[in-house]
Amino acid sequence: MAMLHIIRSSGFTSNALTQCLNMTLPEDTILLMDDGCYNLNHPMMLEAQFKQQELAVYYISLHASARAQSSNQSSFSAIDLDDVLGLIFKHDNAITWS
Amino acid sequence: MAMLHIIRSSGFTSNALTQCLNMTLPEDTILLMDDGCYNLNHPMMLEAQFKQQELAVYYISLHASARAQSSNQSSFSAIDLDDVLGLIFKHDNAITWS
Amino acid sequence: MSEQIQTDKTIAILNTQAPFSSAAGKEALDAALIFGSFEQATSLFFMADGVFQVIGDQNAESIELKDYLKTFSALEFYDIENIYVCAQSLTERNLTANFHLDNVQVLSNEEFSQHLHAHNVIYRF
Amino acid sequence: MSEQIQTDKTIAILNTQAPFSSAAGKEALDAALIFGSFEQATSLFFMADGVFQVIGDQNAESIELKDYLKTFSALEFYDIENIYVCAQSLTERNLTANFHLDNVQVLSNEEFSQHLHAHNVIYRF
Amino acid sequence: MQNTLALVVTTPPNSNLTTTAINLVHAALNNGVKLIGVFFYQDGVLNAAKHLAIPSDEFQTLTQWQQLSSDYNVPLYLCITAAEKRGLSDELNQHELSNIDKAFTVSGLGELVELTSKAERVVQL
Amino acid sequence: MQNTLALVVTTPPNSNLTTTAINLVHAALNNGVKLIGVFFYQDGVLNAAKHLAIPSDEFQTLTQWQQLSSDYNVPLYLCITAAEKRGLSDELNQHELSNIDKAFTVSGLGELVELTSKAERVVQL
Repeated sequence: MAMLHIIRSSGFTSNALTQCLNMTLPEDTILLMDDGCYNLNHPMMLEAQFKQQELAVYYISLHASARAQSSNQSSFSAIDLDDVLGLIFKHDNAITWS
Repeated sequence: MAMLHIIRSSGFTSNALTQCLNMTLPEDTILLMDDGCYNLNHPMMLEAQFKQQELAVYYISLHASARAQSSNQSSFSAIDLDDVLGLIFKHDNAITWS
Repeated sequence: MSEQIQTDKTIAILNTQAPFSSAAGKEALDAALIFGSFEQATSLFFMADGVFQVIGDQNAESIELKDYLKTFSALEFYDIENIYVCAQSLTERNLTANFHLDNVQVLSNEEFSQHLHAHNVIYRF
Repeated sequence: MSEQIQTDKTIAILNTQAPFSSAAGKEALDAALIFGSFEQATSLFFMADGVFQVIGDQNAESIELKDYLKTFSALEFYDIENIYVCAQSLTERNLTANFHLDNVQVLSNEEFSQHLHAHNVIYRF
Repeated sequence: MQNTLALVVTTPPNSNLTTTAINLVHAALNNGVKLIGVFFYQDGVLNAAKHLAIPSDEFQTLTQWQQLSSDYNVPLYLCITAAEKRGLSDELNQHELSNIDKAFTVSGLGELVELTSKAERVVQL
Repeated sequence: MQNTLALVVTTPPNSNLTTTAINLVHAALNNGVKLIGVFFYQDGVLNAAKHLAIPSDEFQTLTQWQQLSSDYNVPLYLCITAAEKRGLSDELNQHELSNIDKAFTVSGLGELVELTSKAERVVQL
């Protein structure tokens, strides 16, 4: 089943990003929310995307800009909370990595 | 000034162990307390001790055994809370890495 | 509220924290037991520092903590039989497969992930 | 309690957490300002995710948060002039030396550690 | 058919993570998703604390939950076991003495089982 | 001359980290160290919650603090700003309505400045 991984913490402080990336399968989606947006330029995020090109990565635009974070990865998509609801129902299940 | 570093969290989950080891100077002391005892066998702890042989490392015996943790490093000393008071006053200052 | 909830959902309780310093492990187990008592198909997963919850020879009472780890034995009573532990997390922590509960299945990262994906709802603690 | 506390102690407030998701940054700043108002020699340190507190172009209000980062400007008023940022933490996070406060000193790991060691009391947030 | 969603909130009221949860509730309401309930567990139970004193120029978490309950009939379920371990109590002599806000329904973990079973999707925040 | 110590407690009452803090206080008393005060800040303020309901077979954090205050005259200072953001209040009409236990002295951060200045050593737990 395709899983939505909601990351809400910084991978520089917490192990949750590593845990998440150990669990992703190709059809899964990663959503960076809140402090999860600090991972936009985390080496592990970039490596994960490089290794699993099919892995979709989204981030909440407002949460990233509030933190002065941005991405130059064209494959990372900026979305809003309305879009998150679409993602929740499009996927079979979800894990929140806080 | 000689500093006492009190580590109370697992370096496998939190970045605090890394932060601490980035800040230690040779005359400092590391004290593993509570979940800090999970670091007894953490590769970074072993490496730090190997690199800075002068660095003193203590751990609360009761906190380690409660967690089924032990060390085979002869240079890591098991102590109790009474000994901690001695360490607090022997050092000039302290940081708690929770 | 009835003890007869009609559902074919599978529930995963994913443990990622060590047992003593936070309430997470106990609150995860409380949730698992309630799901079990309502006859929901529930599985327990342990990864990262969560594996410290299942290793043997711990002694919570020596640090003045009520030993909630003993409550794990109630899982069997509620037919919660799927208990999965991540092998990589054990290895990283220099831990052997010495557990205080029975029926533990140690899985590779891939197997662990696939089992997790097979559940409808995942609560992470 | 008097505003004239006799002491020659130096106080370090060490920030290690990002600004918005926990109260830590704000409570650290509250403490720093009180120490300053009692004319205690106080320094601010930022390392690890704490460096996210000092970078420029943040917009707390856009996520419905009162911008406590603006309160940093009060530090000057209390003669808190030592503001140290860890260079390695900036580099690891792909951040440039673009700060929302003045007088920031970016230090190498070694210098940062030595300054920290020179304080009598260190509170970590 | 209308999509149904349940949320589990585990973050305290003074965190911006809770603001995000509230905003996601609004997004659900605006997008025709039926929110069948919000369950407060772990540190999330502190959201039900009646006497929260947050400065008037900061985000009023409690007011927001109250409005979601009164204006949009979003059911708010408080896990009383988790709440009692964090200083909340509904067993005080009179209703006026309770420190739980009345927008919240005092519940047990059984309510989480119900919500999990009934909602098409569950998200933990 | 007697060594003097001040402690800053930042961990909540349902954490074993707080048990360690209490045990360190006892160790200080047993070793002739003068504990000039314990300051409760950040999530540590929850230790002062009067209505904590912890099962009788679990560690009674509040009872322990009360005894340290009554039997050993250890001063317990509560940071009221941090407390009010976490649901505690001393501004209720009558003393009986307050949800702060009376073993704790309601204080501001100025008390932390005093303790920091007076104690030979300060430890944050």
